[in-house]
Amino acid sequence: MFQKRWLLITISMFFLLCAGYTFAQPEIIQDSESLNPTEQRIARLEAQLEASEGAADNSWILVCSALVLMMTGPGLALFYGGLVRKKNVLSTMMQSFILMAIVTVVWAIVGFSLAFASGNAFIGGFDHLFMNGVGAAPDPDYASTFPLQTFMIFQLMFAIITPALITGAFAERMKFSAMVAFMILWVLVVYCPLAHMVWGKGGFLNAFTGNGIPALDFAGGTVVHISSGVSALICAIFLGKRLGYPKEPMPPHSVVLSTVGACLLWIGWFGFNAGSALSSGSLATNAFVTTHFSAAAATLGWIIVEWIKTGKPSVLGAISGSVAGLVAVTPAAGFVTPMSALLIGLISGAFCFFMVSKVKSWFGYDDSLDAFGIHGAGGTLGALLTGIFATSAINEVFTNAEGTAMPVGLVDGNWRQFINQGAGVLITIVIAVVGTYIILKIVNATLGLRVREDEEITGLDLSQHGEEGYNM
Amino acid sequence: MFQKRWLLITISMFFLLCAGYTFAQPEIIQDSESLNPTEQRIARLEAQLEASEGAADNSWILVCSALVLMMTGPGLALFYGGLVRKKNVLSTMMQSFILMAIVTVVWAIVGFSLAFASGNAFIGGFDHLFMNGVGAAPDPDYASTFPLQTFMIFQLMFAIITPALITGAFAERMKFSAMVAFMILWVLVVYCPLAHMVWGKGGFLNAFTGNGIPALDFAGGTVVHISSGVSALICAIFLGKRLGYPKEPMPPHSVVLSTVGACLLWIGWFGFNAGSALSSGSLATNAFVTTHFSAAAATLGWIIVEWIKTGKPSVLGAISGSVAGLVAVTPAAGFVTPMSALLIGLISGAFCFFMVSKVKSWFGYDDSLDAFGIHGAGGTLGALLTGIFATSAINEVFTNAEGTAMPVGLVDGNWRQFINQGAGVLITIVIAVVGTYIILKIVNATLGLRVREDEEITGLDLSQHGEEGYNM
Amino acid sequence: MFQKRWLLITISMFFLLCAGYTFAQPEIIQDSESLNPTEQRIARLEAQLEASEGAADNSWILVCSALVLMMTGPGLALFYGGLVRKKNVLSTMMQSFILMAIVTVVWAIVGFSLAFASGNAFIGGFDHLFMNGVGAAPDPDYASTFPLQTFMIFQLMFAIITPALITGAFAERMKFSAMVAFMILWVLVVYCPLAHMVWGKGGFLNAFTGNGIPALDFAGGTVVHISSGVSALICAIFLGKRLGYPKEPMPPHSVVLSTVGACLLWIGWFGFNAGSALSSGSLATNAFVTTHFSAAAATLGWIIVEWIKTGKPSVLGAISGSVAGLVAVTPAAGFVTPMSALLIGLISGAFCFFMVSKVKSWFGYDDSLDAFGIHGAGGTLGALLTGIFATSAINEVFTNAEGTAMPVGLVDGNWRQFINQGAGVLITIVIAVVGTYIILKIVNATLGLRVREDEEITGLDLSQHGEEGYNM
Amino acid sequence: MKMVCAIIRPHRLQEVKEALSDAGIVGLTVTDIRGAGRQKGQVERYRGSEYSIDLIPKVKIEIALEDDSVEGIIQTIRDAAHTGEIGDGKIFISPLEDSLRIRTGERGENSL
Amino acid sequence: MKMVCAIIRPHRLQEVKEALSDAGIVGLTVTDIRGAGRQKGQVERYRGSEYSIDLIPKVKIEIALEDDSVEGIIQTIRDAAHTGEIGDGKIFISPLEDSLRIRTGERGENSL
Amino acid sequence: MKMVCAIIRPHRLQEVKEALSDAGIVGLTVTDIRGAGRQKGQVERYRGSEYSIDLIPKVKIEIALEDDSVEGIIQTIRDAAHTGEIGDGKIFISPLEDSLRIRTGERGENSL
Ligand SMILES: Nc1ncnc2c1ncn2[C@@H]1O[C@H](COP(=O)(O)OP(=O)(O)O)[C@@H](O)[C@H]1O
Ligand SMILES: Nc1ncnc2c1ncn2[C@@H]1O[C@H](COP(=O)(O)OP(=O)(O)O)[C@@H](O)[C@H]1O
Ligand SMILES: Nc1ncnc2c1ncn2[C@@H]1O[C@H](COP(=O)(O)OP(=O)(O)O)[C@@H](O)[C@H]1O
Repeated sequence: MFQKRWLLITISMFFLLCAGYTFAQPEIIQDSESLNPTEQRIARLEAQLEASEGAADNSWILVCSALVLMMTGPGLALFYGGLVRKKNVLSTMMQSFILMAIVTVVWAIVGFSLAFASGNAFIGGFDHLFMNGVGAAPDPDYASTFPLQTFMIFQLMFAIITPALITGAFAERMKFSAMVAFMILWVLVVYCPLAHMVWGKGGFLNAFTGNGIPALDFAGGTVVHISSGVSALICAIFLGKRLGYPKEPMPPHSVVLSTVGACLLWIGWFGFNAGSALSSGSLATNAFVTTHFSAAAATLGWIIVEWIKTGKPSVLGAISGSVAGLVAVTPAAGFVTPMSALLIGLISGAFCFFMVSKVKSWFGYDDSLDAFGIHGAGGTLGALLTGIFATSAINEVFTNAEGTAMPVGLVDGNWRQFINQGAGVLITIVIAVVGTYIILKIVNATLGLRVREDEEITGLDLSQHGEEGYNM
Repeated sequence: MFQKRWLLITISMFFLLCAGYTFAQPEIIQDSESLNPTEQRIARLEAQLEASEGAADNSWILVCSALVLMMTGPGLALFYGGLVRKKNVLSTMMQSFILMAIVTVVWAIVGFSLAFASGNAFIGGFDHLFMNGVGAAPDPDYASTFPLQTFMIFQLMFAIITPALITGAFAERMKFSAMVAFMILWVLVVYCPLAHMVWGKGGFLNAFTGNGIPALDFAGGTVVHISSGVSALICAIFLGKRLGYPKEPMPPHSVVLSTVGACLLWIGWFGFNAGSALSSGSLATNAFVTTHFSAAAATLGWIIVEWIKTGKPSVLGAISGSVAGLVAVTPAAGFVTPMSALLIGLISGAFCFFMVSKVKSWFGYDDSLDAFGIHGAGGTLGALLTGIFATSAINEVFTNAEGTAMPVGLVDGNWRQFINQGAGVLITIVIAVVGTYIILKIVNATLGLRVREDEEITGLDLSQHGEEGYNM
Repeated sequence: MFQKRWLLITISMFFLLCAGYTFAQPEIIQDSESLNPTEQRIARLEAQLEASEGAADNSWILVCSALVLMMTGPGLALFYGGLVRKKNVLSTMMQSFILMAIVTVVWAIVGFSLAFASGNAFIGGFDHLFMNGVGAAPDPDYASTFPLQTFMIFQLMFAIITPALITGAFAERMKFSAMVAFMILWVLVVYCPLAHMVWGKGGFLNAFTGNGIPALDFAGGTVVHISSGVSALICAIFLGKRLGYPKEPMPPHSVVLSTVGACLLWIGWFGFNAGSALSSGSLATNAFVTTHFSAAAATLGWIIVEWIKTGKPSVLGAISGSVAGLVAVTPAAGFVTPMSALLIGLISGAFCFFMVSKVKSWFGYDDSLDAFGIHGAGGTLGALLTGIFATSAINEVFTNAEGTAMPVGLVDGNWRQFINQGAGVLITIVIAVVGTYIILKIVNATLGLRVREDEEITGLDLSQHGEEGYNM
Repeated sequence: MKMVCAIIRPHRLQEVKEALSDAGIVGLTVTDIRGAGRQKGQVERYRGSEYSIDLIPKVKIEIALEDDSVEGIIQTIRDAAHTGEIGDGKIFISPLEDSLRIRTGERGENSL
Repeated sequence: MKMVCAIIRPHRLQEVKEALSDAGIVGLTVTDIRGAGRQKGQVERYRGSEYSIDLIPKVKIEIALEDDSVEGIIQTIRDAAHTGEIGDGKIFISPLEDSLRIRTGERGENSL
Repeated sequence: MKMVCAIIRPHRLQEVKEALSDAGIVGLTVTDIRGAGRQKGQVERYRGSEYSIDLIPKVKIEIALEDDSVEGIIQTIRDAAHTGEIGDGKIFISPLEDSLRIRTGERGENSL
């Protein structure tokens, strides 16, 4: 059985883990207190102050980490779980849940190092393998007020939700074992390099410390949403349609669950975007507010178009719209004003409605839960709009030699940034398409991607996990 | 169609929004760092310290904002959604969800300005239209340690949940389009003036900066609960009973969902009440503890009376009791001791049981989900009990010329406060009743408030939104 | 009726409460500001800095308190509620919910005092009866940077979830009235003494301020998990099997609900473990990270063994594994490295699978929802592994006269700690077994523990609460 | 004996039950079913794509009766279930050979 | 052939199924229904207001049988479903003209 | 008139419905049921303990017909529901004495 083979792989990975265990050097947390003389109280004050600032920032980022994890479980698990048919609800929720476990282990062993250790412009190095050197000391390249360990766990939550978003595309038909294998490879081959390029020291697209193309991506529009959305599309096409699609109706088995999921995504997104300020000051507030405004406007954007087109505003439309707005504002949150965020939201809501209700049926691919239509399309739109609306009034991204703020986006008069954003999007798409395609090929050749026809008819809950969602 | 007309209104509102966009001046966030000389390290320290204090408070209020939003979605959406019949679950959840979107846009354009910009004793002004002047700088009239923008978003979450509470009264029978129109008007005509009077600079009932009647309302007993509860009653009476009520049984379709909702309301209420301390110090702790204690005691209060009266303590009773206790402690949270909160809770639990199980059937109105019986009645009770239990030992609200604390509530020996609280309650009730009645008249004359009989029988999910909650 | 009798008891408890109300002296919160001279700005700075540090820590612990409450409701309510049959879903959720209310009142009146007021090595005193002396001032024995009131509410949330965990053992067959009585006694007789011994000033097992056996328990492995798990086992045996068990299949009525519950437990556990650092610095980060890593690895641990043994990895297995990992890392979180946490998780996941799927059926007791198999077994494993993996590199628990760090766990070379951990476990087990047995005897003799046979067949929802979970 | 089986609109169930109860019928059985017929189904929409449900929720009431009561009961059901709109439903009458009350073991008409 | 249709208490289903299986019955069909009869419904309470459910959950078992087996099976069901309390349910026997196994196309008694 | 009652696999419902519709059948009734028969049930596992579900979800279709159409419709259902695997289900034919359309009061074959 192929499953056995995969089990062997996993097990050996754990032996590797144990091996790495000995290798990893725990960081020593020190609280040295030794300076005393009367006037030098100041020095101590300064040190303490730094610690105190650190305390506020540290707790803020930890809270945000919890919020971002909540986006995957239960947020996305509910959002996606409600959208599938009853017979597949558990398997769909499981795909989110198991990623919370798998990506964590991969990240601890090698993923974080590949993404954030020093390396070249395209990928990190091996300095942080097995959490080596990831302790209480801050890494000023990322954040100087709190432990690198805090940064690591915050970033891990992003690495969890990104592949989880993809699962919407192949819901209701992919083998569990194949999904596991695909996701481990995808995180290593697509996500880690992309995260390094956009956020890592010296990354090719990093606008702050890189020296390639300075694309702006505040909280992961490219890394998280475009990459997952585009990969989702490739998966949907590669796996083919669900049996019966599009002839047979496949309505969500519980829009109630999906609505709860959407609310939790909205709440969790505050951690995602406002946490990406990496401090708890006014930039965090701006990101928080833009996030909320965009979600709200996008909800209305979708609903209004739908109401005009179909005569009825649907609940599924409202919640889909809110997610579209959250996606679109992600790259922009810390660069644009709240009023710009309202426009970004409004546009993205209407645009994603169009992608999901028209474009999908034109092309005829079966992106079961619209991972591409919302995350891929919304993310791309958002990345481009960031190039338009980003302003130095909110974030002085670019400064000249004298330290004066330079224009950022098109509204500031910098039309170049729009081009840069486009370049960032393109590079992301290319990496995601190529990476995903290769991985799919490999997994298909070894484990096989798709369940048998009878298994699909029975539902993945019973065929993959031997359980049912409801015994009522 | 009336719907079309409304769509037009919405769309024109968005053009307005775009117009306002040009008008709005984004605040510039500045981090000027220029002082250096040896001894003047102190000056820098002082500045940094302020920032650091601000960081802790800012992150705390952001977290609380997220918690308060969580009260509406998924909290209230689940609480109310579980209480209706299966055929109306989505429409009920949608009423909460869409308010997250609509109120946000209204607030950004004009609502916040009407409530919190400088104005007269009864309503704010237009200084903050389109988020103008709402940026990283604090407004010391509201909070000096964090951005006005943070205050704005925190207050927005209150403006969202308040109308959402009303939806419980007209659940299962109101047109979606009418609800949207009603709510926009209600926020502008009832909520914003009330918020200004109680919390705004120079507001008529503001005990801190106003010079009318100093009513105490820590976190919104009058503004949020009495106003929504009383308006709910007017709606219930105006719309009339649901078809079949009270002959036909209309049991909650899922007390499971409602229980989850009640738990999330409880958790979110920590943000609501403790966040209203507007700092993360010991006053926040006191509000957190009183909130929890009151919820707990009210749960028992309701259950015990129910157990004695009916022989069985119900789960719906327990969760309704907890909400009653949370409502009642809202105006009191930062003014009373934890032990007083236990009493407030106990009393409110028993009292609301009585309101919901006896008074409602005496009068025969159909307040579908008891928005009045719990929020109106519990809020009024809480406002009055605040006048009794508020103490300077917890919050030195009133000080004399020398800065010594003066007695606050009846337990401190200030019987006047009880009268002031009563006056605050009365004014709130009058505004809510009159405002709501006029709005209902207008909306009924234009869009019509109630769905057709056959639509009501089919359920609002299908008739208003073309969807069903469950496809199992 | 016995129920009446119990009602009387409750009511008299509330009169007691009112009596205590007069007795309790509210703490006065003071903000004295009087020092001014030029150079003495430093003194003020120092004071403010302390306050500022306090603000960050205070808000962090409040957030963690909310997270820990969320573990019980809706977390555990959903996790357990989904695992029972449909006819018992409400009664099971109610057992968690009502404990949020009951334990709070007990804690306010006497519980906190018994656990944390000064007393002897085995139990606290009566100094904090009725919240006396629990105000804005910190108690440096517990935490010097935030109010004792904050510490009290954080600890209360632990006192709520611990008995709630037990309910999994007697689900689907215990009388509601008996459960209430049992739990009040259990908190007073088992929980408070244990909490005092492990965390209270001078407690027998307190490694920091005690002078008995220095057992390490970072966030409650013994106090919370072993005590509840072992008590659960005694309950399961004492009450006997459910009708039909094990012949009749009793599958979870909704693994969907349980999965949501497990996710919320995972999120909430960050508050549980990272909050137990009692500050928002790097130790909190370490506890946060170890918690997450262990949950992830345990999920995989359980799943992999299950996959090999049964051919299918189940969703229920995955979520059970995650909880097992969270339990096991609880005593260890602030003492071990993240890589050690991965190992702890991996081992505990596999171990608890074995306990639940094999050991339970060998012995044949009916621990309905595996409270013992996961919390008792996982907690014991975790306490022992803490003795192995605890290291001074993470937490300098033991220092010699010169203040140099001494070895902590076996990996540091201190094999003694392993013995101490074992002793701590044993003492906890003895107290839990004896206390629980006596309480069960008493409650059985007075109220009767178990519902009538026909009530059990009908389901507890209807027979105990007169309601049904779903009316679809 | 006969088995009378009526397919009706769900929201008429309460009325039909009351009418039957007034007509002296104590025992009956209710099943939730879905029916296809002339009545057109609801249109549902999910994310902009539309589909129609061709099976409409109905309720089936089954009543075992002595032969004589059949015509009267049919009329009772008809009156209570009738709205005049397409989709009101059907009543089917089929033969019943025997019947038994599990509690007492009575057979035939006595057992109804 | 006959169609035997038993309305029983839901919690007796397991026992009835086992008894039938012992009696050699392999095929049957189970439907969740609600029944009205002499048995009084549960009282439910929501926020203090009370109402009674007059339709009680029951389970319907349908078994197609050769004529000869009918009496035996009726007895088997009765024994397994009997509690002696009101609400035990009924067994109805009606004629069955023909039967067909979809898989093989067999007709009549062979197809059962 | 006859009542044709088919027990089929749930996932064949769509096809059977379409086939019937092509064959000119407008009215029918669908019930979700569970069946026992030769087909072995799924094995489910919860936390290591295993049990098999002996009742398998099926769908029951009931169609009232004039006598002449019966054979044709049976064939139509068979073709659409057939997979050849154990568990395909059964078709039962029983007599129907009369029928009534609630909306119009029509009786007999006109009412179908
Ligand atoms: N031939 C039939 N056999 C079984 N059930 C039928 C038949 N025709 C109609 N029904 C049932 O009766 C219901 C109502 O029939 P329909 O044709 O929609 O309305 P009308 O009562 O006006 O004829 C259908 O939904 C279906 O459940
Ligand atoms: N005349 C009838 N026709 C159809 N079903 C019936 C009839 N009478 C009773 N039933 C069914 O049998 C069940 C049990 O009947 P009930 O009168 O409550 O108890 P008993 O079997 O002891 O007489 C009812 O709930 C109903 O489902
Ligand atoms: N004697 C019977 N009476 C009523 N229903 C039956 C009978 N035998 C079988 N069934 C129904 O037919 C379904 C299929 O029967 P089964 O024996 O599993 O397969 P097959 O049709 O291939 O023989 C069963 O699940 C059950 O619902």
